[in-house]
Amino acid sequence: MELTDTPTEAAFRAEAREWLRASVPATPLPSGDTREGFARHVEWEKQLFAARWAAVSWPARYGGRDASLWEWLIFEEEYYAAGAPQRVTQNGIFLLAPTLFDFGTPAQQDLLLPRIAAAEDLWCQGWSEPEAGSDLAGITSRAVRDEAAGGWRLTGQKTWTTRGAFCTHLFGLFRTDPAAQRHRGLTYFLVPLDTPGVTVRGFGRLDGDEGFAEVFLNDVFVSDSAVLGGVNEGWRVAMATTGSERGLTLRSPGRFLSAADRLVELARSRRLSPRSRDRVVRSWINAQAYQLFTLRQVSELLAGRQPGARSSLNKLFWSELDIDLHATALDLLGPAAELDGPWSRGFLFALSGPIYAGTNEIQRNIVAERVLGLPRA
Amino acid sequence: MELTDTPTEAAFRAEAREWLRASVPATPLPSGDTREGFARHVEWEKQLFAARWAAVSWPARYGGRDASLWEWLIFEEEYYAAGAPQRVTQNGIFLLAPTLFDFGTPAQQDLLLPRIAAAEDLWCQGWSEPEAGSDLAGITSRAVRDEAAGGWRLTGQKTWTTRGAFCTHLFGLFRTDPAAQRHRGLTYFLVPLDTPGVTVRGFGRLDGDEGFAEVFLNDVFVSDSAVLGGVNEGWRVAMATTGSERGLTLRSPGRFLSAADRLVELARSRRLSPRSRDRVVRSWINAQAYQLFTLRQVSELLAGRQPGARSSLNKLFWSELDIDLHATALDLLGPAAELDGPWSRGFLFALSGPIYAGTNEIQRNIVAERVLGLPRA
Amino acid sequence: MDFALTEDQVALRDTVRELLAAQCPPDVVRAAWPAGEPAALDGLWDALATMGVFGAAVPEEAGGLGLDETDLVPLLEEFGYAAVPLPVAETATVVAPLLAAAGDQRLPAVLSGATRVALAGADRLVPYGARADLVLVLTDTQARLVAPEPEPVLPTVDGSRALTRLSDATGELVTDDPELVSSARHRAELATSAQLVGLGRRMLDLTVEYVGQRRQFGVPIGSFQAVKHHLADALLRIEIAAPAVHAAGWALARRRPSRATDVSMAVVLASEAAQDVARAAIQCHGAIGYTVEYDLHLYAKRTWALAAGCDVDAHLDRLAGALDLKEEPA
Amino acid sequence: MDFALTEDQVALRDTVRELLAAQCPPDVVRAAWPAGEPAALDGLWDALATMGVFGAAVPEEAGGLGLDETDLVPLLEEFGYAAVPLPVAETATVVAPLLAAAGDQRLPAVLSGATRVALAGADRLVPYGARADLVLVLTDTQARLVAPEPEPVLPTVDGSRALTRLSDATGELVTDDPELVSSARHRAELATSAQLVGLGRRMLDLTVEYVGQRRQFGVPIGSFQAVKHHLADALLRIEIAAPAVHAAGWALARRRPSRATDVSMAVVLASEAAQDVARAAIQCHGAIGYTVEYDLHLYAKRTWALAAGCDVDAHLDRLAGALDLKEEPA
Repeated sequence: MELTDTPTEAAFRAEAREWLRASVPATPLPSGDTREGFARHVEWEKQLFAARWAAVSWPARYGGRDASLWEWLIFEEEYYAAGAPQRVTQNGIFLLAPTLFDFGTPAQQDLLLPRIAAAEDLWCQGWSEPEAGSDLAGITSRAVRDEAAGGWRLTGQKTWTTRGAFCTHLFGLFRTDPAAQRHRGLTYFLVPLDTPGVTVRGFGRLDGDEGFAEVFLNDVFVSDSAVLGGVNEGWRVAMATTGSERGLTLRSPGRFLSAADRLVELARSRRLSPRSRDRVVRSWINAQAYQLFTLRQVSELLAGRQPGARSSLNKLFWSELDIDLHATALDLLGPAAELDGPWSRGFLFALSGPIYAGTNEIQRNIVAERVLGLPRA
Repeated sequence: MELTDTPTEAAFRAEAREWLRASVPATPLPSGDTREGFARHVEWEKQLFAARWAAVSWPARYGGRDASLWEWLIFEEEYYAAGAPQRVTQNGIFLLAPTLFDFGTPAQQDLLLPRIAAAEDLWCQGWSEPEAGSDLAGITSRAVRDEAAGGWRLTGQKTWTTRGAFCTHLFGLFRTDPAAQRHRGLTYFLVPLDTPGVTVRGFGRLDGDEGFAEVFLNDVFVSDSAVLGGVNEGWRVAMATTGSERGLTLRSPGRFLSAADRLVELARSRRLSPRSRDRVVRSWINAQAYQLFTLRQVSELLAGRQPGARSSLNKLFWSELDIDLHATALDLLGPAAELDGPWSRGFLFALSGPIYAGTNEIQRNIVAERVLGLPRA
Repeated sequence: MDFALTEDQVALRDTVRELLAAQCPPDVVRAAWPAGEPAALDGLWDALATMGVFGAAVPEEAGGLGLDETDLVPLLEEFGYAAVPLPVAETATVVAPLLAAAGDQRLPAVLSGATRVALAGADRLVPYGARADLVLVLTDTQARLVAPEPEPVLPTVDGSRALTRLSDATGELVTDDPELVSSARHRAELATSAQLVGLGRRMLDLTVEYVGQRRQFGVPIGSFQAVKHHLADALLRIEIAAPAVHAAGWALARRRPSRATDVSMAVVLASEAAQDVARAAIQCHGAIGYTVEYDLHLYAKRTWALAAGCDVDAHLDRLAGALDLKEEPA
Repeated sequence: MDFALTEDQVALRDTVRELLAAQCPPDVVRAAWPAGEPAALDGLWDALATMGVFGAAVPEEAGGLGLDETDLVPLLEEFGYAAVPLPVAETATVVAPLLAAAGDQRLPAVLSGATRVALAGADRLVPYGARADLVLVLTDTQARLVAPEPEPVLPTVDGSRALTRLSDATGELVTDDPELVSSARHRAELATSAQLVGLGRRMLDLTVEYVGQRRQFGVPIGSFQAVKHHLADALLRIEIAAPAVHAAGWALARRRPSRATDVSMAVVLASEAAQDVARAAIQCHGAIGYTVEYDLHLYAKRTWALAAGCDVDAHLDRLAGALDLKEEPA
């Protein structure tokens, strides 16, 4: 057991830290969930890509560094510690790409992965529909086979699409077998948003940014190469992506360690009531504990034990931790907590954590049924 | 609105306080959930009865004082503040008697109520069975009609019967119509425990007292007068009792106010960590809040609005409050919390609060469905 | 003993409730946000003035309704329930009674609604400061009326509050009678607590309605036990806080010796209850609760804004002092 | 970086687990209670001695297995899981390594199990004091071996601990090397934390098994969402605490500068996690969990007993100090 960097890891960390120190914009970029801020963030993504930091764990031929999971965690830790910008390519890199690696054809991989890493294609996800949120099996958007044209015609409505108004492509599930029940008969499609028949409407989130979109599809034609994984296999393919989203890949501890450090800094700048002091200590403890939990999980993963449903434990913990870190900071700020600022915005954003990617209620069901083995209802 | 005593109420309070001051045993009695302690508590109950304090809100002809609900609350407050003994007649006075008042024949009322108040008959409840806990409709103990003898023959097993090993009578539900589904076909019976065919076995509780019993009934004959309410009406009759148990009558704020006062006294005797100090303050606040909540509820009741399912809110709150008061005290005691004593025993006892009389999970269902109107599953 | 609302209290509350349902629907709250049309608020202000709400706790001989803090609490809950985006609670609970007690000549203009007074909070932040003619500032020992500084409007979580900050709180002395000032401060704390209870009720109502309709997995999501339990707990929090707030109002009206700690209890219970209800409401809504197009956020954000000013620590200290609890030296 | 158990660690843990499953079932824990037959414990003690567990963290040249705190943690979890009613964790983690480091001649008798040493806790309370030949007392600066005072056995929540109290803690000095004493104290804290994790796992296992069988309303109660969520949260608490405890063991083994705060983190997380799991376990069992005939109480009571000695406040203070957080003057 060794909880410090090996020499190789230390060298990797030093390189990342140095590059970030030199490259992270001195003034924070405007929010990537606004149109203007998004464009600035895309520039930053291109800078990351140019220095091969966009997707460190990917193969070099797609723009990565073939980094180990440890090195990936180290990069994330350094990235957030440096106060570097949010990753607006997140959906492509952390949600779509793992699915492409697992289910894509070589042609799809070679075409799409480099463009994702380079922030040339900007992907949003099309899971939720007005009547299908936590219950993805309720999807009604459909894809009808157009044999003559050699492809599919997509019709329906997707919603809660993060940054959908600024992206160039959408991945999502569509019903290809209308006779099949619930999660059967779905297919995973890749759709350029400039295809005729697509309309995107942005709308506002709780934190004030226009970061959600509705995507309307009206008889949108895509070719067979737009199918990821098999026809009618969409549920299985999507679940793999969902696993990535919920699991290790999306919520590395770096983000929370950095927030905890900023919280402690804020707390040091003032005299604390005993209650606030304890809250800060506990928030900080929980961020450390989440890192140790993740390190244990990565070790298990490297020993060949996939986290599987245990990744729902991550989701439960980091989403509550994120709210707690921000609520504690607001507590310290007192009356000033009402003012717009990084902590109040962060708090509002954190409230989405227990909701998206499967509500925490669903996650608790998953833990109980698939990890503890309790009977299904 | 008036949150202080009227002159009449003040006089009632003074009388109760004076009597309790003069009468409450200087040394606490041994636990009423042991055989020896039970006997001592029965003596105390007879003393209460002799001074007409056993059931203050009952009509004078049954040994009460025709006291108002306010006066009843005042008595309870003074009773617990005086450190008076636990009420081992609780099941008779607070659970069975309300049902007798509502469903009993005049003969049953005249026969049984005075004996309950006088602690001559000591009642235990026979709801739960090994396979019917929170789900009372799962009761399988049965009563078979014996037309010739003019009565019923009871067979089955009851369990978790508090103080069952020391009581003289049992009230409970038995299945009279084996063909009826779940909560239909049950009847409410009154059973003297010295009837041939009854066997009682005491067993131990978490808090170390032998206060539970299993009651086995083997072809036990009871006459028709043992039926309370109509044959096959037992569910409706029992639910009224359950309402009393969960509601106002069983958990008056007096008990928690007195525990909160003892907690504050304990806290004053030592230097507190800031965290412990806040915990004490919050526990104390919650006890006061529960009293105000109850006062509001009594006012509503006197205005003709029955609490109904809202009484589940009482159960949820006092049961958590009771645990919290005791856990806070243990926190103050530090290493000494491990030692047997009133706070550690009280803590163990309090843990049963969220379980008995319908688990808190069931209570939350009731609140959601019957108060908020959420759809049933 | 009697802890029921009187018929008069119920009647007045119901009248205010109906007025607010008509004149302060979510659209009017939205109108107070930066991109809105603030003119939509004037009708609401005038209607409340006409009804006499601003003088509710002003003696009849001074032109008010002659009610007390006990009577105010049900109205304050309604102001919270509607998230009224103007200093209505402040005027009725703090400003008008204080001006009346101090014999201030500006009282009639305040009662008629002609002069709109905002109440400065901690850190000299002034909710509705951008829409006020005057600002009342309460220090530990004085009450002063100060000219508002309507710009800049500060960017906030709750955009409907038109929040500004005073750089100069000198103004003009209204009173330095310590009794009047301390009463005004307690009433301000009461107003916040009662509004938070009302906000909690609003968020719960919205959520109960939504989870009864929204279907997932083939059933209304309100039929899931997890949702039921979140909302049962939310109701419990509100139902426990509400009587404590009302009792604090009664203690102020009767000038009970315990009134300061009664108010502190009300603040702690109501602010934490409303914040917990906000969490539960957003969680049970799912993604739609996280959008600004849906109404929930209006009430959740008002909850957070009011709670930010509550200083629970100070109230816990006050309570610990009253209970004579000693703390370890740090 | 590597946070996996080594093959050796897994093998040793599994051996201990099997031994305890056979030699320390609930009946043996019950035998340690006042009404039990304490002779039933001797076989367990001897078996652990024979396996070499007492010398696990003693250098090989001193007759031990030469392992360190990192290796001990998985074993300590097993001691907790089985609620071993003898000072096994204390001997392996604190007593034997300290005697070895101090070059004390009593070490061989301790390793062989011939001399049974208990470890005094706060307030001079001594768990297993009634069944020990000697008591190790750790002050801030010294370690002393003291004669036990086997009577009276104090009535306690957890009757299996044979708790006594020392009136005289003079005894004989083992060491006043501040480094050795401080390490011993940290190891004692580690032992408590790791046992609490194991106790949490045991209570959760018992509960998962029970709710899968117990039927109400026609279905296993484990199929209710409320029960699922209680137990999912319980698992999360344990899974979050466990790596922190193991990392604290590693920090002690490596003598990392952060070791004191790492141990404090472990204590806070493990003690609160185990107590929450106890609550959830009892609640999900319903009435049967509230009886002494069922096994759950054995583990819940041990949890409360260990947690009572944890002094979470002191650990939060230690952490606040390390984070350089200032407190308001009271």
